[in-house]
This record gives sequence, structure tokens and C-alpha cells, in this order.
Amino acid sequence: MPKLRAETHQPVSVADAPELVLVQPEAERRRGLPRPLRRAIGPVLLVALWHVLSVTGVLPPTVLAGPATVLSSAASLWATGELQAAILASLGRAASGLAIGGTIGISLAVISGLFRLGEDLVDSTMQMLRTVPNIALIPLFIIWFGIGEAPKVALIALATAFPLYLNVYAGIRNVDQTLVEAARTLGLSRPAMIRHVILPGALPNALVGLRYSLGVAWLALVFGEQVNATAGVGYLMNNAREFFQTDVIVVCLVVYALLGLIVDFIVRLLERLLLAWRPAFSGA
Amino acid sequence: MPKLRAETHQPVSVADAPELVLVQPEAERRRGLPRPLRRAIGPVLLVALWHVLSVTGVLPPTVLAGPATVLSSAASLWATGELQAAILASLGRAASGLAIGGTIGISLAVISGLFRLGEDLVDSTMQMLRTVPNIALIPLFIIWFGIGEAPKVALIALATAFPLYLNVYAGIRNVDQTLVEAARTLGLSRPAMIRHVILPGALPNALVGLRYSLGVAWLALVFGEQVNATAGVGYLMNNAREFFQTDVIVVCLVVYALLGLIVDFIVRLLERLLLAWRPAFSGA
Amino acid sequence: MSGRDNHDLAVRVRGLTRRFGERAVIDTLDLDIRKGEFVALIGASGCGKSTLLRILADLDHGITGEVRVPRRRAVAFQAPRLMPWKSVWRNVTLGLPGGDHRGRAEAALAEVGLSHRSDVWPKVLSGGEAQRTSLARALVRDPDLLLLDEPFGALDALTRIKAQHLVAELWQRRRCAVLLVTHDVEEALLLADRVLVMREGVIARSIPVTLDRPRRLDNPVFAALRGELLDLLGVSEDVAGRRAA
Amino acid sequence: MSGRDNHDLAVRVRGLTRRFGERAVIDTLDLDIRKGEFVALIGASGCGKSTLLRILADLDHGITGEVRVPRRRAVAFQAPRLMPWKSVWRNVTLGLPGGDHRGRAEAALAEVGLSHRSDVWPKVLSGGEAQRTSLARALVRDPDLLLLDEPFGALDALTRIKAQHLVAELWQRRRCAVLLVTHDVEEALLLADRVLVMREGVIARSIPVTLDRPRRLDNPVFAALRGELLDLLGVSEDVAGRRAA
Amino acid sequence: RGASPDLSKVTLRIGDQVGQHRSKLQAAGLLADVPYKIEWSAYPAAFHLHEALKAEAIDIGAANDSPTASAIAGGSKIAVVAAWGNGGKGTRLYVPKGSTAQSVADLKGKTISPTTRGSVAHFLVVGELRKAGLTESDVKLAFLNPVDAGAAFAAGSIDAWATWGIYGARIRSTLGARVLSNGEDVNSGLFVFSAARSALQDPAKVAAIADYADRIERSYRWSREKKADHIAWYKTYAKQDEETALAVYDDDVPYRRLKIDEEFAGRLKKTFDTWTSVGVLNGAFDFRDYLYRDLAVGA
Ligand SMILES: Nc1ncnc2c1ncn2[C@@H]1O[C@H](COP(=O)(O)OP(=O)(O)OP(=O)(O)O)[C@@H](O)[C@H]1O
Ligand SMILES: Nc1ncnc2c1ncn2[C@@H]1O[C@H](COP(=O)(O)OP(=O)(O)OP(=O)(O)O)[C@@H](O)[C@H]1O
Ligand SMILES: [Mg+2]
Ligand SMILES: [Mg+2]
Repeated sequence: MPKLRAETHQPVSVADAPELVLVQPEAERRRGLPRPLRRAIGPVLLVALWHVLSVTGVLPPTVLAGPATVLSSAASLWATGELQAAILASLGRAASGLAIGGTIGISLAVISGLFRLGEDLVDSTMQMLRTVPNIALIPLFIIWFGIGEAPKVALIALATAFPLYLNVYAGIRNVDQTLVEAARTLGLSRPAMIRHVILPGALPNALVGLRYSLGVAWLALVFGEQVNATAGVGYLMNNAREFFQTDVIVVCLVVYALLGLIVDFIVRLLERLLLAWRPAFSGA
Repeated sequence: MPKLRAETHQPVSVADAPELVLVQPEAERRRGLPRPLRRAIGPVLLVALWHVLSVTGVLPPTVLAGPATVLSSAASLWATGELQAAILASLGRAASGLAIGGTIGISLAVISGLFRLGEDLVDSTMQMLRTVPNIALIPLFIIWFGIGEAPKVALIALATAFPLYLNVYAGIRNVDQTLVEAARTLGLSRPAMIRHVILPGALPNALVGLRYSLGVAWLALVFGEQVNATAGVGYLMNNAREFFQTDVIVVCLVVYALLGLIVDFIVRLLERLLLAWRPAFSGA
Repeated sequence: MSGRDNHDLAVRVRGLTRRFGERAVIDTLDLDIRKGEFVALIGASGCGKSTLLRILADLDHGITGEVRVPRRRAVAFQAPRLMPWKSVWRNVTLGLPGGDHRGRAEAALAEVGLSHRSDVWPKVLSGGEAQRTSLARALVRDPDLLLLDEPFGALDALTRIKAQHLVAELWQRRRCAVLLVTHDVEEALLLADRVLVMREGVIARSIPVTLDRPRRLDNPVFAALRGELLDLLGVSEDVAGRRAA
Repeated sequence: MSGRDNHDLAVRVRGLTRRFGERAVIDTLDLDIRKGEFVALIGASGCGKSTLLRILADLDHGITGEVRVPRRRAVAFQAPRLMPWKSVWRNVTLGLPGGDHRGRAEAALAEVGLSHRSDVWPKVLSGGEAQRTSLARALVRDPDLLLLDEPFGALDALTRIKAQHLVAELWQRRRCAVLLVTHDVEEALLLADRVLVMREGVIARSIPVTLDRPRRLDNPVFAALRGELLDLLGVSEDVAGRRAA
Repeated sequence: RGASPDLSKVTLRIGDQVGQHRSKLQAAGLLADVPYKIEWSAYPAAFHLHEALKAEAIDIGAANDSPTASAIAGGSKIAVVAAWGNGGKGTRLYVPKGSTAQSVADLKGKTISPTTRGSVAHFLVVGELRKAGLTESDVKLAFLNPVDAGAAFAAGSIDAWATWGIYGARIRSTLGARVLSNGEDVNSGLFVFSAARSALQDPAKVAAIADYADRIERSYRWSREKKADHIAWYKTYAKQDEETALAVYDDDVPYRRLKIDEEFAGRLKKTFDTWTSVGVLNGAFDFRDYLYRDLAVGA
């Protein structure tokens, strides 16, 4: 008695077998705008919406200046050189902070990802510390690091360490066990194992962490640059808030938003370069 | 001519072949404390360090109150009912915010993870918005949502949406393409495909996002509770910072840290329940 | 190969080309499979058999040419491709319409000898067990075209015979078209109506097997066909007889 | 099986048990493999062959019993287990001591017929190509014990013969101990000094193959051994001759 | 006092809220001939500045009396070295254009934002409510950051807003907000320079602080005498238009230097007591212990 019975359909005779469907070649399927243009649609729509809301007065200028005002404010900030200076200053801080925080975060993630003992010591501590609000630590940082660049960089380092830690650690724990076994039989030394197996395997996750950290580095500036800053995007925004310069606030927001796009671009590029090996799903 | 030559070692005769090594059974390898105890080591060490620094005066009490002071401050805040009220108020906000933000974040991630068109519209917009500092958006939220609970919840929703978005989206894009193909040949409908293939495949990443979001929900309260709040952990801390109540600040920090441990516990539990299928590396 | 009525066809391929970079793995290939026909496909490793199968499964669109296949297809891939987050039985019935999934899964798993494994995660399956699960997943469906990519490669002799039997039985009952990729020439001759030899991106030879079923390995026609096919694969009788150094 | 001098052994297993939950997949198994001996291991799908191999490769410690293996081992797993983030040639030489990795990888890949694929990512390899890469990765090492888990399962007849030849040649040159898991009885008889039949968690039979090399399929001793082994696997001569329905 | 100490070796670390003093002294040409080195640091709000002061990362910094009292209550080791008063100008209680409220009493049951808790505007609200015979429970207080309160005011989420400086000027001009009370009889109008106690151990540094305080005094004088210059400076410094600059001018310039004496300690205590009465601060302090009365007052 055949048991693998097809129960949903009655057996069909060859005569009334179904019509054939055509497999559509890709060239005929794909059409429309090139990719980068299509990715611009969302942001452009958003700006358009903002413009409309501003012009119709739904968004009063005291709350959120319209795109036109913001453009002219940005132009004048650019003309005085303030905007460039702010971006450069913040960029420097973000870069140093990210370098330090990233190194710490990734190192700790490797330690707790690889070693049970490391996990026992490091992981719960990190999980505990990561929910501590940064701003509450600023007074401590002032005491330890003074009021120069150090506390700002330390704050960014702290803020960026956690996303990288979380994602790299998760990435390491997500590495295919069968590959780790295979690598073990190949006689890799521990450092070689980390370099050639664990870290590449954790890379897709690590890049998510990087994406996060790159964003957080800039967000942390809003707080870091409350401490004795005379330049920087965070400083500019804090200052604008003090002086009720809604247009400058929005210029800063736009700078932040553009930065988000740049971060996205960078990480996408890295993904394209570093994850070319990945047989992953890429959307329908 | 044999080409697969072993070049590093001279061919050995059977006589001088190497000694055999014993494969160690696990029972003899594993020893020591049970897991939860070992995970407590890190935090306990940290508190001990803090205590020592406080007692020896390296951390003066005006800067960071010692564990003893903090305990007694916590006790008195508890006695007045302030601490419980704060935690309850914040918990309610965090839960609503997370529910809304999580739903939005995951839905958008599914849309841009699954559909090229969705990605084009949603992803760059999200990448752009996520680097915009939340605090600068509070005025907008006030205009839209007033000064009641709504803007606080909205802020948390916003803050939690991004980590879930980022990680779920990355998770979806990390799903093994060969499995998606296999599922396609099984004739799954689109919703079934999402439910049975894409989301489970993205789950390890989604849980990282959840971990992040659960932390961020509380961190966002620090800003959310600047808006006309009379209770809440964020409110308590902001207040304490402005009025230099170092002991209360530290009580709040401790609450946040404990919360981090609780979040970690919850997510670990979820991982154990939901990721049992995973043949992943679990540390050496 | 082309004179037949289209209405009679389960697969119709004309001028199919698939390039990876410069290399055309499939190069203006034509192929017809009649409804209810059992076709075996053999060829050297890397010659494009799985690529062709993926195209027939409507999974690869980087192609030029005309490809027509029935709407209802079932595939057993070369690798088992089980969803690691679904237990074995849920993998088998994933996407199946209708009810009583558990019962149908159990029946299918029993047929491939895996009743005792239906509740475990795929990660604990042995190689052959995973392959049988994947086969059960394809056979439990109700296809007009069954695409099997080396479905018995990881099975021991006895299990393999049972699995072959199972496929043959399903085919005879359902009269679906079957395309079986295999490296085992005897297997191809035992099961198929026609054996295709793929080489350099095209179907180099199509050899009808007109032997009555059930077939016997010791039939002289069988032996002759076997010799011819091995020859086409580059294995001379002498090498086949005296294989290891 | 036990009277020999320990000094002469490459593998010594005594009272090995491996349980998964309640089920003892390996149940007080004893096994000796002499230095330089070529042993084939056959058995039904799911009987514990890969489990035993993993233990011999020092990858599974949930065991009881005594297991002794040489320090230098090389393994080709049942699934290719290539690092997806390393190109094919880097996979081959991963972890190899000494220099000129590229050259050695190219030589090894040439031997398995994959010269043209050495720079691609594993994801684009065909099933047989991936298997050959995995084999090259094991053969390029310099082991005292070579563990091969169905290394030729996804290969067509010609490629398979070449790969078998390669393993035999390496073994003869290096005189390393080899444990080859296979489902192909003829392959076991062509290559091995001894064929082990695994059943119910132990080595149920150990059959020495004393035929001179090179061996011929048409040798009557060979045919007799083949019949005996198939019988042990549950396949009667009759079924073997007349396989599909 | 002995021979004047050698100032050239002194580095005075000055904390400056939103960089205002530095900018203004520069504009008034008062930084040209400073005989000691100044290390400036800028902070967006008073409590940031006081955090730095508490950590002794700066020697001296200026803030209103309320944050200063908070810092003292919070255990900061500071002493008040100089102070100015403007007679309580600048902080006002506003209602929207269409509001029917004619007096503070009319706000009973309404929502008032005193900006942030413990701010000078909060101080004003507390005083105004008392004057009108109301308590805090008779109204709804919505504590908000200035920018957020501005949004709430524009959106009509609050019925009245107590605020200062630019915020007040801007809602008057752009939203037509009406002043319900100018608060001059309630506001303390104090502007207080505090020094880290460690800085006061060094006579040279004290001399530098004295000199710096004199320069501040001269800068106020400059603002009063050179109105056009002040307006021009303010417009670029705060990036405001002429109208706003003019609107805040009268509040910003009438600061007169106060003696650091018994009476001043009393004014600080009065501020502190107001805060303890509404539960914002607590404890008991003798503010005379937090004064440094010996700073030389020059020209
Ligand atoms: N995405 C790809 N990019 C580049 N080359 C590819 C890709 N997919 C497959 N190939 C190449 O195309 C050739 C045919 O692959 P295919 O998998 O069809 O082989 P096959 O005939 O199934 O071989 P096997 O018997 O080893 O499974 C192989 O050389 C393979 O490396
Ligand atoms: N981690 C595990 N947990 C539970 N069961 C397991 C686990 N690993 C393997 N098994 C079971 O143990 C049995 C032996 O597996 P093994 O992989 O050794 O089989 P095998 O002899 O190699 O079979 P095949 O020829 O199919 O590869 C199988 O039934 C398998 O399902
Ligand atoms: Mg293939
Ligand atoms: Mg196996």
C-alpha cells in the first residue's frame, strides 16, 4: 500500500495535465530607476513632507524651521566657517572615541565569546553596565579626566563599546559550530582560530554593531560636548537650544541625518567588500 | 609523481610513529562553580572594587557615594515609596513604548528586509533618522502629543524602534539564501514564508535587537522624563543630577544596572527557549 | 527531441544559456521531458546539473532562452536544506496544503525509515537521515514535476534501495515527470525511461532505456548500456574493472 | 583484535560509549587500527559512523571509555564544512604550517581537478566541487591518522576513481592509518586492508581483505567478499541484482 | 594686603556659561591687557558649570543664585567671591495672546510651566503663587526644558510660561505673548561668582580673580555706555535679530556689583529657604560660611 499519498489532489491523467508556466529571465523582470536613486526616494519624500508642513504652517517655525530657512541658516553657518569647524571637531572626537571604544568592545566580546571563563567574568558585567545612562557618568569623567578632550572622548568610547560588544559577542556565539570543529581539526592555533574562523564568522553581526556604534558615536557628542566645548555639532546644537535658535537646531538635525546616510553608505560599502562570500538572502 | 607531498615532515617509518594521545571525556574536564554563581563574579567584583575605592577615599563621597551610603539612600527612598513609584511609573512607560516601538521597528524591518521596493523606501529613511538625537525631537513630540504621557511613550517608542529595526533587518538579510530557495519550492505563501523561514532565521539577530531595545527603553526615559514628569527613574535621576544629590544619582545608576542584569536574564531565557535548534558555537 | 506536441510536455527548454561571469555553464541547451517521463541526468561534477535543476525549479532567473515547467514542482536539493528551526516532521510538511500534517509527516518519515527521529532538530540528524528527510519532504508533495538532485548519495546500500523503490512507486502512481540527477549509472538505468548525459553545457546524449521493469543488473542489454554510459563519462571498461592503484 | 602491541597502534578504543539522551549510539565499542592500516567502515545510515569519526577526531567529549589517537589527524567531514569567507585555495591551506600556501593549494586542487576554481568563494561551488575541496584540504596535511567520512559520495564515476586513486597513493606514500567511511561496498574492498561493519553501536564484523593490489572487480574472491558484505548490510544478492520496482 | 603678587605666573581657569563672558569681554576690549593667563571653559547650563566647579576642574564660574544654592546644598566646596544684581528684571510670567487671564489668581487650575525645576523661573512662579494667595496644588506645574516649553507654549499645551531672556523676548515678538507679571518684586536677580575653595588658597590666584571680577564690572559698564556696540556684539554672539537683541538689552545690562557681606548671605538664605519650602532642596546651611568677603574691589 503506497503511503506517500498525494491527498489534496486526485491523481491526474496525463491528458489533463496542467499548463506549463514560463520561467521569466531576470532581464525582463527588472526595471525602473537605478538603485542609488531609488534609495533616495524615502529621504526626498520626507523632506518634501517637511516642506509642505512648514509652508502650510502645520509646523510653526518656532518649533521646527522649514527646509528653506534651514538651508539659508546652514549657508550662513557655512559661510562663517562655523559648521565646518563643528563637523571637523566632532569628527575628530567621534573617531578617537570610536577607536578606543571599538577596540575595548571588540576585545571584550572576543574574550567572552571565546572563553566560558571570560563570559562568566565579562558578560554579565557588560550587560549590567550597558544600561547605565552615560550622562550620569559625566561628573565622574570630569573628575577622572578633567574638562579637556579626554572626558568627551571617554564618553564616546563608552557609548560605542557596548553596541560593538553586544553584536560581536552575539556574532561569535552565532558562528556555525560545525565550522569551528572543522577548523579545530585543521590544527589552527588559538589566535589563528580567532582570526580565520571566529571573527569572519561574526563579521555580519559585527558590521551591525559598527553601524550602531558609528551612529552612537555622534549621538554621544550631544552630551560629551556639554562639557567645555567651543566647537562641535553637539555643542552647536546645545548652544542653539540655549539661544532658542530653532533654525540652527534643525541644521544640526539635518547634519545628523546626513551623517546617518553617510554611515549607511560606509557600512554598505564594507558589507559589499567584506561579506561578498555570504550566500545570504537579499530581498525579493 | 605524487604532488600532494607532505613537505613539512619527512615521511616517517612505522617504527618511529608518534605517541597516541588520550581523548579526554567531558566529565573529567568540567569542574568548578555552577553557572549562575560564576556569572555573578563580575558584578560582585565590581561592587567590591567600588566599596574599596569608597572606603579608602579614592572615590570621595561627593563624587560617587559608596555602596553603604547608596544602600541607606535606597532604603530611605524605598521607605518613602518614592523609589517604587519611580520604578513603576518608568516600567509602565518603558513597556508601552517598547510595545509600540518594537512593533514599528520589526514591521519596517520585515518590509525592507523582504522587498527590494520596501528597502528602497524604508531603509535609507530609517538609517537617516536613527542618528537624529532624540532630545531634539522632544519639541515636535510636544506639539503632536501634548505634555502628558504620550510624548514620553513616543520617545521610548522611537528609541526602541531603531535597534530592533537594525538587527531584524540585518537578521533577515543574513538568512541563508539556500533555505529561502528551498522554502520557495515548497510553495509557501508570502506570509507563511515570513513566519516559517524569514523570521525564525532572523531570530538570533532579533534577540540581540531586543536586548538592545530593552536597555534603550530605560535609557530613553532619562530624556522622556524631562517632559513634565513627576515620577520615574529618569525623572529621579535628572533631578538628582541638577541638585547634586550624588547618593540619589547612584541609587538610580544601581537601579539601571540591576535592570541590565534583569534584561540579560530575560533575553538569555528567551535564547534558551527559542534558539535550541541552533548548532552554534558556545565558547571553549 | 523536438518533433513532439507541446501539449504532451512537462518540461520544455529552448536555447537556454546560463553564464557565471564569462563562463557559460549552460550553453544554448534544449530539453524536453514528456509528462510522466522518468529522466535521469548524469554528467561530470561541475558540469551544470544542479544549475539546470535550479532553473527548472524557477529559482534562477539570470538566464536567457525559453524555459517552461509545470506550476506544481517538488525539489530535493543536493544538500538537504532543512530549516534548522523546525523539527524533522515540521520540515517535511512545511508549506503543504490541507490538514493532518503530523499524520502525513509520520507516514512519509516511516517510509524513509525515520519514524524515530520525527521530533528532533535537524542539527542532530546524521548525513543520511537529513538526506532522507529532504527526500520525504519532496515526495510528500503532489508535483507534476519532481526534481531530485542526487537524493540517495549519502545512503547505505539497503537504505538506498528502499529509497529508490519509494521514488519509483510514487512515480508510477502519480505519473509525474521526474528528473533525477545521479552519479550512479546503474541507478539511472534501473529507474529511468531515458538517460541524459550532460557535457559542455548541453545535453550531449539522450539514451532511451527500453528495458522492461523490473530491471535486472545481469541483463546483457543493461550491461551494454552501462558500458556505453560509463564510456560517455570517460570511464573505460578496463578502468572500471581495476580501479584502485 | 586486541592481542597486538600497543606500540603498533594508530587508534586504540576500549569500551567507548556515546549516549544521546537515552540512546547509546555507540555502546562499549572496541577498535584497534594499526599504524599504516587502511580501514573501511560501513554500516546503515544513522548507525553511528560519523559519531565515531568525530570522537576519533577529538571533537566529542561526551563519552565514556578509553580513546587513544595520534596527535596529527586530518579529517574530511561528510559535509564539506568549508569556511564560506575563505576562497577555495585558502580553505585548502587553512592552518597548514610552513610557507608557499598558494603553491601547495594549487597543486592539491590540480590533483582533484579544481585548478580553475581556486579563487572563487565556496558558495559558488557545485556539490562535488565542494567535496573535492574538502578532500584536498585533508590530503594536503601530513597526518598520522586520516579520517574520511564518505569523501566521494557526491562525485561522478570518473572523478570518483581519480579521487580514490589519490587517497590510495597518499596512503601508500605516507603509510598513515586511514579510516574511510563509505556506503560503497566495492569501494571499501578496492581500497581497504580491512572492512569494518558497524551495527547497534559496535563493530559487528571486521573482515580482512587480503587481495593483492591493484585489485580487480572481476576477481572471484572480490565478488565473494562483496556478497558477504552486502549480506551483512541486509542486501541479499537477489535484491542487489534486481533493484527497482 | 601686602605687595601685589606676581600675576604673570597665574593661570585662572574660568567656567563660562555658553561662553558669554569671554565673548563680551573680548568685544569690549577687556581681554587685551590681562596680566595672567586665562583658561576658558564653556558649559550650556549652570549645573554643568557647577559640576566642573565641584570637581575643581575650574577655579571660578558664574551662575544665578538658585543653582549656586543647589550646588552648596549638594556638597560642593565653593565660596561666593562676587555678585551682581539687576533688581529682578528679565524673568517674567507669560500667557498666550488670546489668554483671558488678567492676574496670577486667574491661573488657578491651569497649567503653568516654570521651565525647569529649581530655575529662576520656577522661583518666580513660587513667589507669584504665594503673592496671589495660591499654593502649588492650585495649579498644574509642568516642568520642561526651555525649548520644549517653547513648543508646549506655541502648541497651547500650557496656559502660562515663566521664562527668561531670549525665550521671553521671542514669544513676545513671534507669538504675541503677553506679560502677566514682570516678577521684579519676586525675582532675586542675583548673578553670583563662585570659586573653588582650593583656588582661594593661592593669593596670586585670588588677586587674579579680583582683577577678573573688576573686568566683569567694567563689561557691564561698557554695555550700558555703548549700547550700539553691545547690541552689535549680542547679535553676532547669540545669533539673534536686532529686535530680540534690543528686547533683552534692558534686562541684561543693569547689573550692579553687590558687597559680599552679611546681607548678601541673607539673600542667598532667602532663596534657599524658598526652595526648601517647596521641597526642591533640603538641609540647613549657614551661607555666611560660603562667602569669601576679602576680594579686592577695584575701579
Ligand atoms: N553562482 C555561481 N557563480 C559562479 N559559478 C557558479 C555559480 N553556481 C555554480 N557555479 C559553477 O557552475 C558549475 C556548475 O555547477 P553545478 O552546481 O550545476 O554543477 P553540478 O553539475 O551539479 O556538479 P556536482 O555533480 O558536483 O554537483 C560549477 O563549476 C560551479 O562552480
Ligand atoms: N547531537 C546529537 N543528539 C542526538 N542525536 C544525535 C546527535 N548526533 C547524532 N545523533 C544521532 O546519532 C545517530 C548516529 O549518527 P551518525 O551521524 O553517527 O550516523 P552515521 O552512521 O554517520 O549515518 P549516515 O550514514 O547517515 O551519515 C543518528 O541517529 C543521529 O540522529
Ligand atoms: Mg550538483
Ligand atoms: Mg554520517
